[in-house]
Amino acid sequence: MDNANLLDFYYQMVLIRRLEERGAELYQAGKIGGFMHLYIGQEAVSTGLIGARQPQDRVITAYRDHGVAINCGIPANEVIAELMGKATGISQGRGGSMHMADRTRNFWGGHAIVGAHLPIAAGLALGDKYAGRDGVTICMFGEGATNIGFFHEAVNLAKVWNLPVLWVCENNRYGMGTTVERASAVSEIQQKAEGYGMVHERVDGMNVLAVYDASKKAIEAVRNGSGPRMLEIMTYRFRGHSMGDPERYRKQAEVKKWEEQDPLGVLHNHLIENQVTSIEVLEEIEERANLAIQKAVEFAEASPEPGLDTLFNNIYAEEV
Amino acid sequence: MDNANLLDFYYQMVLIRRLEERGAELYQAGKIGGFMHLYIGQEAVSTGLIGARQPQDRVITAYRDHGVAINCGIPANEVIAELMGKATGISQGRGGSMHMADRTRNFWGGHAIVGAHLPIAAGLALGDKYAGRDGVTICMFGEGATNIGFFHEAVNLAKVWNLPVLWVCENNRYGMGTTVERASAVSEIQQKAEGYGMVHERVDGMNVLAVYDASKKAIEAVRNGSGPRMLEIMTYRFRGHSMGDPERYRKQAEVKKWEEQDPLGVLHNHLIENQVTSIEVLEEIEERANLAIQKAVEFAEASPEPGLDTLFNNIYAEEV
Amino acid sequence: MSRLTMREAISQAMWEEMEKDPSVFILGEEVGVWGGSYAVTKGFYDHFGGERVRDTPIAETAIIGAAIGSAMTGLRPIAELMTINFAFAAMDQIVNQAAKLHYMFGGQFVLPLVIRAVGGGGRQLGATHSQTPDAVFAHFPGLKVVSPGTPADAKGLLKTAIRSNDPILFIENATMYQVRGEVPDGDYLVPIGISCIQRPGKDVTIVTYSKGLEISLKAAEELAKDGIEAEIVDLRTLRPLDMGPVIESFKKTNRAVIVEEGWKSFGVGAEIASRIYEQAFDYVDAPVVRVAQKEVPLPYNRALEQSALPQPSDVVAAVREVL
Amino acid sequence: MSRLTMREAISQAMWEEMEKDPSVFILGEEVGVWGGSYAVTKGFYDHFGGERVRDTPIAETAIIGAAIGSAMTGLRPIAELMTINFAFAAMDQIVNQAAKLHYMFGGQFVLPLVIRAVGGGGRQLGATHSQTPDAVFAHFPGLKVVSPGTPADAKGLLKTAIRSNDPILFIENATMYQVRGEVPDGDYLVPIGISCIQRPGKDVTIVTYSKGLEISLKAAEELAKDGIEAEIVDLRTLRPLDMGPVIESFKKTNRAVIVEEGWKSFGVGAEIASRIYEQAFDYVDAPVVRVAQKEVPLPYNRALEQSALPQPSDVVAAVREVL
Ligand SMILES: Cc1ncc(C[n+]2csc(CCOP(=O)(O)OP(=O)(O)O)c2C)c(N)n1
Ligand SMILES: Cc1ncc(C[n+]2csc(CCOP(=O)(O)OP(=O)(O)O)c2C)c(N)n1
Ligand SMILES: [Mg+2]
Ligand SMILES: [Mg+2]
Repeated sequence: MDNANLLDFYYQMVLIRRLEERGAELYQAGKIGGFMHLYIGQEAVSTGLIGARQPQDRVITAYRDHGVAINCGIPANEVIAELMGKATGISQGRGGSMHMADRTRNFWGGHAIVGAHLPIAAGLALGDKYAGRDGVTICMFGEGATNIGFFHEAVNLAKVWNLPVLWVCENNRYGMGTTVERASAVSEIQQKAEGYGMVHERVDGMNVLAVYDASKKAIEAVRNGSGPRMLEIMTYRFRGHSMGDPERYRKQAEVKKWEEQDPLGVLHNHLIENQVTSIEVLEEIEERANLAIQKAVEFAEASPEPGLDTLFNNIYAEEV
Repeated sequence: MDNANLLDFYYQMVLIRRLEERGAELYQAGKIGGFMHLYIGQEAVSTGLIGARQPQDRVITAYRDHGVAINCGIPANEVIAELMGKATGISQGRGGSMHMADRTRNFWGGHAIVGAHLPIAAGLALGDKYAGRDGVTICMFGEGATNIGFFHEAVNLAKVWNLPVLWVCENNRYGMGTTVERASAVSEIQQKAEGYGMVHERVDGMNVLAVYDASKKAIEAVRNGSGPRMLEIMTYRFRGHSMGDPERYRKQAEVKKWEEQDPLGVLHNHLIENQVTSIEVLEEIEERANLAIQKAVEFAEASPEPGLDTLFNNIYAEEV
Repeated sequence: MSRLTMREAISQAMWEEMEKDPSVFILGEEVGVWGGSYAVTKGFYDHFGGERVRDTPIAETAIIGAAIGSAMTGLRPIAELMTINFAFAAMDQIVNQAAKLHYMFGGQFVLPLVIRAVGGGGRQLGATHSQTPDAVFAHFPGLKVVSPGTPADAKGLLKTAIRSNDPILFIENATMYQVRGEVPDGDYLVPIGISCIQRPGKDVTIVTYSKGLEISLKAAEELAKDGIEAEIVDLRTLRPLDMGPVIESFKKTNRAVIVEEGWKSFGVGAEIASRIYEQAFDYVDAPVVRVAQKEVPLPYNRALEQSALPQPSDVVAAVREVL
Repeated sequence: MSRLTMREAISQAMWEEMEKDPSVFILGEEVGVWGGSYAVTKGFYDHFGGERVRDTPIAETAIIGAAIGSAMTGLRPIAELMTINFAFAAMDQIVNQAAKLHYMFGGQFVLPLVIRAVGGGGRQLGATHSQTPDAVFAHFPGLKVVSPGTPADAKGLLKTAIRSNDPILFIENATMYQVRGEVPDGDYLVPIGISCIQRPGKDVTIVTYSKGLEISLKAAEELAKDGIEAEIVDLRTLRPLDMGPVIESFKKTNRAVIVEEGWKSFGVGAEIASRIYEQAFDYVDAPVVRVAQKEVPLPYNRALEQSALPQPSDVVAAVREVL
């Protein structure tokens, strides 16, 4: 991992953080509707993970997808435009916060039914395997999603058919207000992989370098045909589950404690302590991210709404 | 386990065998319709398992349920009457082969959707736990059923809520024509219990004594509040999956080899070799079973069809 | 009588029944510590404790299965599906198990079971989270499907449902939780399977339920300004379906408009229209008109979404069409 | 032309498409080594191999999910659900994913996907295994629902479905696999979303599809003995629904009977009847009659089950009622 990449990671993580902060404001101002789930606190996970993929590797995730969209290379303009339901949004204003995707960047969404994208991920991987391509499908999901049957069927199928999937559990300790201990028979999610005879590893998700290293290794192992694997990436969301979460289920002290490990701070310290770069450069990066988000909001605000005459577009791929 | 019980096990197993053989004939003769799945080869499993329960322990299983019904104490009369769709059948001719149940004998069915009775079993156990009763719910299913999401959700919930369920997988190596290796990430089903941090054991299902011992231990452990457990009972079906199975997926030699371990023969040998009883007594038991089945067929043949005016009975428990 | 919101009425119904009958309990995602993702069970966990207000894993099949099984042992579970869109993750348990176990075993098993699920669109949640698939569930004999349109009915029907011995799907609408109305205090019961008149009128019959009632009432006010008096029949229960008041009203008005929030094709309106023609053919003066959702997976964008949902103005136009 | 059974016609359609296009493959329970539990894919595994004829675990959600995902990468999966009753175990994938992914992401994903599922009653399989819930699936925009009534249509529609870029649920009927008919050889395509006349007549319009066609043809023969000529319209596709031939026929006969195997309430007939009234109100001479399954979870006992299923005699009686 060379220094340029590290600085790029820092940029991406700050960009996501700013995007989410602005998103929260726009939501409060009524400019974003529906359910919105912020990624603040978890930025190192998708940044390190997707930073380790090759272009042919597909990414698919749940509804907490803004950060993933950014890491996949979707311009902030199109992410924010989607949040505001504009025609220029990455899903043309049809999907909103929970349903972003970009086929051209190998980002397969943004899925709002918990666990439902896991069987689809198995199918994406089957597509590559069937066609003899060497892409790996990277499928992200929360620890709460590992309790639904969809998870079980998908993971089992992937193993039986030796599909090139990397299963990535973002264990942020909560599914809405329910702790992993209250919902899952095992609180160490990686233990579930044992039931499928699958190689697994637990990773520190507040440290983008740790995520990157583990991901790189795992993705290449999958690519080499050694079968699907599972990563459990330990992380934490600093904000509520979605906008308007009363957060009765956890103490502020717990949040505070995790905030000491803020992934942006962890990387910042690493870059300075190891003399990779200077404070000035990092400030310049932060400034660049601020500006990008500001521009993106302007772009989105200025973008047109989808025409009402387009309501029936794209129900089917073929004329009916 | 005293000798009287052992002889009773022998009687039950012979009774099931005869019932299944006669059932096959009646099916060929067009007197039984629908799908019918024979239990021949697996008799030791439910006989030993249900032989180890207390009256307050509930039993629930899949569609391969004739033997289970017998072991739960349903008279062969009512089992065969149900197979023939008669009003005197245990489900009043509504259920048929796949849907037998007897509430009064704590037998909760007979369920034809693979895996769908597992969540219901968790619910039965929840009922006992909630009410402070000490019953254990014994839930039987095939190894093929462990790949569906229903299994996962039910087993996880049982563990999280510490429900008094004994999960019993009858591993007969095939789900229809698919071997366990071709359908399941792990071919040793008990390994799946690891993913739920659940105590598990693999048992020889051709030996009713082994099944009884393991079941007794497991049921009492569950009763004592130590949480749900899983047994994987190794067995084999000597006949096709259901009537009319072309059996293209296995060699006759394989079947032959397993038949050498016929659970009836294994018990027979045990009883003679350990001088528990004499050949004559066993022959007398066999004769008794033959007679019971003969009488049961006569009973069923002579029984009336349900009246056409009863079609709408029991759609709801309350008048609409 | 108290003036309650729909949310409060539903909450009160459960609270009262739980106080009265220890076999009643609640299970579902976030019903406990969180207080219900729509705050319907706020305060229940603290009052009744974790045994009776059970937070579950995200596992809809396990939720419904646990409800079915425990109901079969004599308990009276109220299973909450966070939204009806997630009912599809438990579809087998609902339509193949709950709806069939009583019949299939000759009446041996009794399932005193309520499944609460909230549906409806209009909140920019996108296609997977905005459905009103009520007709789909109403198709299955063995299940009862109830969907109230007023706070009073919500309380009375839910209390009846909790005391009923049959599996009942109780469908709420998220945009109606704030609707207020007079609700009788204490033991108020509304029978399941009985339609009623929510607004008397003589010129046209509007048949509707749930969110459709709100829409229809607004339309009726509009129409009244022009001297058109619409009679509104609220179905309240989709299965078993009580056509009595519908037919009675129709025989008077000879014209009907059916209003539902879900998609039109193979929806609720199709069944109602068919039955009107079957049961009152000689009274039909104009084709019955169905007002429903446009046939599109609901989009996120607000204007697009609203243009796909039935509006009071659509009902007004439909009434003018049949007059 | 060859005289084929429905089973052979379906089999032939898949075989030809697999020979032609290497991106077409089959997945499902027992489709391979076993040869299909209804023998529809017999011989496929030996000929095309295990990569293209994929036996799956018993995991309906995984089957449909794998089909959806692989279709999104450009493959053309044919997913077989052993029976449509098991579709409920994959309901979320079918109605929340397959039906919505194209629209929800602004058209980015294309899903050239066929789900084959066999349904119907009459084989003493009991309530969980005997359903005809076609209307339920037809309710969801984004999905196409096809259900042929003749071997020729089965072949032609399935071939079109396999080549189509939309998610299609293709519903077969188990008691019709032995029905024989003339089937064009080779590249025979029948368009999806087009209804057709299966029997010309002038006195009454019978609207039906799938098993209902068989029932209706028998009834029409019976009626012909009395000089009553029924015109039978076969819908073939339930979504999108082509009412053209129905309305045209109805404008001639002014009387209609709708025949379906599924339950009546919230079923296919309700939608058809509603549309007939909407589109040809001035031509209605008698109430449209729906012939359908009695509203009961189908029982195992043969006589009971048959008494719940629609019979040719029911259709004859219904026609006499409308005449
Ligand atoms: C099938 C289904 N059930 C319930 C929900 C409601 N829901 C949305 S997010 C969520 C919690 C998911 O938790 P987790 O998987 O840990 O992801 P996180 O939100 O922590 O990222 C729930 C219950 C849903 N969207 N889909
Ligand atoms: C959800 C569902 N999918 C498919 C089927 C069809 N089916 C019936 S039995 C069976 C095989 C089950 O195998 P296993 O669980 O090992 O039990 P066994 O028959 O060996 O006793 C299948 C696929 C079904 N009944 N339900
Ligand atoms: Mg989480
Ligand atoms: Mg098996």
